[in-house]
Amino acid sequence: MKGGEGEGVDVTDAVARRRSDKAKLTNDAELQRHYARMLLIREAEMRCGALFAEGAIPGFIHLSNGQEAVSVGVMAALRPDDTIASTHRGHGHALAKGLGLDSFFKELMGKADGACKGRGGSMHVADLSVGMLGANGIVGGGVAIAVGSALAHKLRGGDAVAVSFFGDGALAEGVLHECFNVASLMAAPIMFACENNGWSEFSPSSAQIAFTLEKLAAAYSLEYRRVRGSDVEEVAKAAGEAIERMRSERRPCVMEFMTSRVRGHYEGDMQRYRTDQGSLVDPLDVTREALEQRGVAPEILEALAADARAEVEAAVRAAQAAPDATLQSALEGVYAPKERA
Amino acid sequence: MKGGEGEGVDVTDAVARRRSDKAKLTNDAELQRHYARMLLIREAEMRCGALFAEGAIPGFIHLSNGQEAVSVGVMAALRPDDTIASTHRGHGHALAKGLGLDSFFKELMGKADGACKGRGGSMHVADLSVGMLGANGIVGGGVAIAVGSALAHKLRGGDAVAVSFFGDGALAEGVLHECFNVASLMAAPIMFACENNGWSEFSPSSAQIAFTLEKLAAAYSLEYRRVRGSDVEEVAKAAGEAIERMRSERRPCVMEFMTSRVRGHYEGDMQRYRTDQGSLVDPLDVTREALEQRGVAPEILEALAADARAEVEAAVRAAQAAPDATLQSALEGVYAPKERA
Amino acid sequence: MSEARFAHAINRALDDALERDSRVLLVGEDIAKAGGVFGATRGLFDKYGRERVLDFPISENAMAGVAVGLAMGGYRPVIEIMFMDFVALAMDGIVNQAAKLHFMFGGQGDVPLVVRTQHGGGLNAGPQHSQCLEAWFAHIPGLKVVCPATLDDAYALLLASIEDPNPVIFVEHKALYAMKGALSEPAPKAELGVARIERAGSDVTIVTYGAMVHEALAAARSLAEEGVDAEVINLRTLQPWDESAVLASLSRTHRLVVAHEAVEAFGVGAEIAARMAQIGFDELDGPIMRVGAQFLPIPFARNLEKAVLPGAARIVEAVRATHG
Amino acid sequence: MSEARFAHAINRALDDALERDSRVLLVGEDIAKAGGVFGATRGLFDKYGRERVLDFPISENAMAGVAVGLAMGGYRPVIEIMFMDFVALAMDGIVNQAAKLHFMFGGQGDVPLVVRTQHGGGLNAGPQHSQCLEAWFAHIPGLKVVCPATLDDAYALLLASIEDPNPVIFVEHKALYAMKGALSEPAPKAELGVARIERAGSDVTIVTYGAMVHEALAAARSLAEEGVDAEVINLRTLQPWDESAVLASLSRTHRLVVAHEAVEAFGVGAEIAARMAQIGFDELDGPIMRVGAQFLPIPFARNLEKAVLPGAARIVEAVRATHG
Ligand SMILES: Cc1ncc(C[n+]2csc(CCOP(=O)(O)OP(=O)(O)O)c2C)c(N)n1
Ligand SMILES: Cc1ncc(C[n+]2csc(CCOP(=O)(O)OP(=O)(O)O)c2C)c(N)n1
Ligand SMILES: [Mg+2]
Ligand SMILES: [Mg+2]
Repeated sequence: MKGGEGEGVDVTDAVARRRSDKAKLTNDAELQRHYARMLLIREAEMRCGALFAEGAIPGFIHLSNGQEAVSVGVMAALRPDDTIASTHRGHGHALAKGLGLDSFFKELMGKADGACKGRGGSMHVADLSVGMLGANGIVGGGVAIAVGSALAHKLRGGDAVAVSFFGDGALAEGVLHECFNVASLMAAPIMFACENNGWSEFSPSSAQIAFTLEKLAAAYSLEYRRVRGSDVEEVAKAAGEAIERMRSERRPCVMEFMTSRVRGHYEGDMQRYRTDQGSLVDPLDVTREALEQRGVAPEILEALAADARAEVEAAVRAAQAAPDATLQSALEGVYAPKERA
Repeated sequence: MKGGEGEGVDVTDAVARRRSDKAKLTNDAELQRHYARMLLIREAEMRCGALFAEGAIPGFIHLSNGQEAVSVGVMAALRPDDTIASTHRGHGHALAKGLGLDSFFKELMGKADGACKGRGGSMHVADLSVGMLGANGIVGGGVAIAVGSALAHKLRGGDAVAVSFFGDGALAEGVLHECFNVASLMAAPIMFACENNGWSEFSPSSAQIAFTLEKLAAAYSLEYRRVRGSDVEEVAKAAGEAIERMRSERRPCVMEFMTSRVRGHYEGDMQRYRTDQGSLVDPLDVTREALEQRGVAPEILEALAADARAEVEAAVRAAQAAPDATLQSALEGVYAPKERA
Repeated sequence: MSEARFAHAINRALDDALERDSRVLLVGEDIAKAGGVFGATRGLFDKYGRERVLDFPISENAMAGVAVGLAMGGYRPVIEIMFMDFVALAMDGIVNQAAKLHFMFGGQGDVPLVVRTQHGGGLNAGPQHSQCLEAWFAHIPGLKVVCPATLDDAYALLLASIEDPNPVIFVEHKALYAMKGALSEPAPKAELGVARIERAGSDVTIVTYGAMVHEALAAARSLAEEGVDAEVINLRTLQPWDESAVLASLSRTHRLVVAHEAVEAFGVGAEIAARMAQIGFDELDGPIMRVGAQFLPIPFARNLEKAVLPGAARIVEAVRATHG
Repeated sequence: MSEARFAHAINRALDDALERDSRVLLVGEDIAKAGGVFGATRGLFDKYGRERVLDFPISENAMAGVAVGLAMGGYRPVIEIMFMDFVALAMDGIVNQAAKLHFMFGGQGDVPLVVRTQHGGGLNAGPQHSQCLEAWFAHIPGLKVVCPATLDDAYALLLASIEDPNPVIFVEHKALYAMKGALSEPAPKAELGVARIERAGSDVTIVTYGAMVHEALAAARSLAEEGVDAEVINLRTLQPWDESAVLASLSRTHRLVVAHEAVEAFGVGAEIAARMAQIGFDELDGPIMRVGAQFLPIPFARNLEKAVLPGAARIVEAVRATHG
């Protein structure tokens, strides 16, 4: 096996050890970065939950607790010019893709300079400047948008790609199947990224979906991979490989991330219907344990958590102090003005 | 192998020969009946085409020339309490299921006692009394209706089944995929009957559909069978077996009938886009040849054709002489009156 | 009379319909064991079982079409489209199929089908979970459209809708589910197409429906303090709507306000106003005023949603303007 | 000036848009090699190739959503929904996504998207191929709705729609495609939201759009013989519609008829009438009359379709009734 540039052919044990240490260090650093992002999402969402409970955030709030590794792992493989379209459960996707924490909290609190000027709220967080084409209140609603975005990437040339996130429940929506077909026909560089948390709102998806995504992908001859969605490294690796292929080969693929919906469908959900609590896997636990096993000091992990808390705290404070959205701005914001075109 | 009632165990060659002659005779009689029905549909539709060309039938007219063996073969396996939902190309389905020729022509000419009182025309021929739930102007529009009908059969008990006819182009419509899922989940006794004529209007379906129906059915673990749609015996046999299974096992299945759209998409279509004329297989030719090979006399075949012509001629005359639909009846027909409920 | 919530009235009507008529089925997303997102079907799965109360996957268009097939097959499905915004996915089944079949097949069959759905703001549910789209359906021959305001109406109109042999769009308001009120005993009855005068008055007619009925009554109370005696008509059914009741009232008051939560432009109120500007023209002593949501998607933020949605204050202003 | 058909005017506008702006794309069913069912895109695939003129499978909802994604990605898709009835399958993409994104994302992005579709009767296409559903879209904040009547309008309004940074529903009339007429040279220009007086008159204002403009002009000619001088206003854009032009005309004529082919009840005309019954009330000397299709699905039979669809005769009657 040939090594890379500058590496000798005679690899001694010591060198090998040093190299693997270095790789481990790199991996650790990367995993720490992943962990930090996941912590930030978790911390932000727990604050959302608390702010919702105390009435400071209204509306329907779907937290992605348990699914952070998918957001962070997939987004680690994406560039700012890549695009994603998300779901009702879109906080993690948005924050991981680069939506600022301030904009995020301001949006959820309905503030004038929230990400969407307070007009969309949790179900519509978006940041087009970083390629985050919006959470979506319609199950399956973002899938075709992502395919269109992928087609735009393809038509423009270059190697940007799009990712469509959707839940296992969305597999029942016809538009998703239309999109599998369209993307296949047009060889759009899109990843259909299913976050399979086992639930469609209050019903187990097994009672709603009669097929497996694997078999469905096979019907369209689409590359498919099932990934442990609680393992951010595995997610990042698998997504990274798939996305690299999409950059050159310009065709769709399907990935299924097996995840756990740690909380209720939305905040306020009493979850009386739930029976699977025993089997939930929390990616933050998984990642923390991995880091601990690799010898990362507890103080470092605590420092990361403290950083996340501080960042979130600052953003929440900024949001609370920010001015409310104004009706005038909303009234003027229904149509795009001609000049911008 | 045990024989049937009253038959000895020692089967001599002679008996066997006589038995197979009898079977052949039965088969011939049955095939002649099939052929007669196919002739009737062909003759009726050719008259539609002619009446359209001379302006006596208006609107959009999609003929099923080339697909008659599917209509006749599938319907041979159905009972009047079984239901079908059809497509824009629904004449053959309707006539084979039992819509009267008079009602049919009157409908297409917009007469007062047409099947639908002249309100629907070619794209909406229906006869609920024989379980024909309507042609449909919306591609894929009949599929969910058929699933609902199958569910009604299932909920009611008994062994009636439903058949959903659709074209290969309809495979692109999301609702069809929703229906595959729903029917699988609910174990609805429905046959998804695809008439694959290779065309979606003016485009080859190969340019519109990225998957095969066989693979799609496999994704839903649905029984699938591909059948030569030009061979009415093969259609009848395959459909008959599938439907018998559905009667007892109460679950969906998928059949794909490979057919040829012998004429244009609709009447008046110049078909400049067509390149496949060489490969078209006409089920009437196939069946006539089969009958000839089985020694059915040419006079008999000619008599059957003459019968069909006469029947159609009589129906056309009756329709031409019939009174036009009236506005008053239409105005009163928008809502079902309470009493009927 | 019993104290209950609006959602209970819906639930009671469904329960009674299931009890009385074995052809009635409930179909919807999370309506069976889960009892529906707003609890309207709670308990019915346990009581009537899986053959009467059916959970459906997230496939709104198929749901509508399947319901048409069930209706043609002799059943009386009541489907639930969880938010009215999601009807956007079911328009083919409702508009191209259900609405037209009875007519289009020359009266051969009926489509006794009810689409329960809920509209409106008040929960900060945002642009895709707050729309009032009833005008879409009122425009379609073959459909009926019903929108109850009170517990009695919710109960009685829902039963009447289920008993109707035609497809009925039955629109509940999400902010009403928790509303407490009285449910009459013996159980109230209602006929589709008949409006009710909720408050008699002689100075101005306020025509409205759904949750806005309560705003209109509040407006009438505050107008009374100004010495203006407003009549409040609750349409209850939007298609067909009770033209003669509105005209009769207008002939007494000579002034007209039409109010609803839906976007004013091209909303249901436009038809009422336009019709009265024709057949009631000679009765009119002032301009016909309309009240509805301003022309923008319903925004999420509390203060924005509140500002956009019309309430009693805007109705009062409109009444004043009929004199202007 | 050149003689052409209405379909050519559409074709020319698409051609010029494709030529001028490389971001413009055409997407639709059978629009590429086949040139569209009504021939509106004929030749454009050959001229601009597969990267600009894209055939799409029979997946209307995906088509709308894909177009939104293309629009957000910097393109200017013009999609064709073959018959307006089929928009029932694309409402989510159009209404929940396209219409709301610019607003809902706080103005972050535009959705410059045109949905070309065709409505109306006259071809005996039956209940599922003849509907005029423009009122649905006019009710939705965030959408614009355009409906041309003449070749010049077809050309100029289509270009203006493509240049608009917002989603525009562009509604052609199937019976107009073959209509011959003049296409001005140099190419005409138009602005959305501006009506045009097609015929000046002093006795009554007839407000209309699309194919009915021609019926209104015929009605005006026959009214002229009775000594009634009708003004005909062609709205051209339905959302936003030119309120001030209509009000100004009404202020001169004091009588108003609103006419369209769509079902009268809850149609576009209701909004025009309702609005004038408010802001134009003092100008009105007689009832506002509306003309539209009767309240039934468009029937197939020749005589039925003809009886149901409104024409010049019904407009004449309505004008008479404004004096009644
Ligand atoms: C078209 C549509 N139908 C129904 C809903 C209501 N709803 C919101 S989320 C949800 C379940 C979605 O399940 P899944 O796609 O697995 O996502 P998850 O909630 O598990 O993240 C439903 C039914 C909706 N928002 N849109
Ligand atoms: C929803 C919808 N989209 C488009 C059309 C226009 N259309 C009518 S038939 C047809 C092609 C259908 O192809 P297929 O399903 O294979 O049936 P075939 O015509 O081959 O019998 C199309 C696109 C329609 N009627 N309905
Ligand atoms: Mg899920
Ligand atoms: Mg075909």
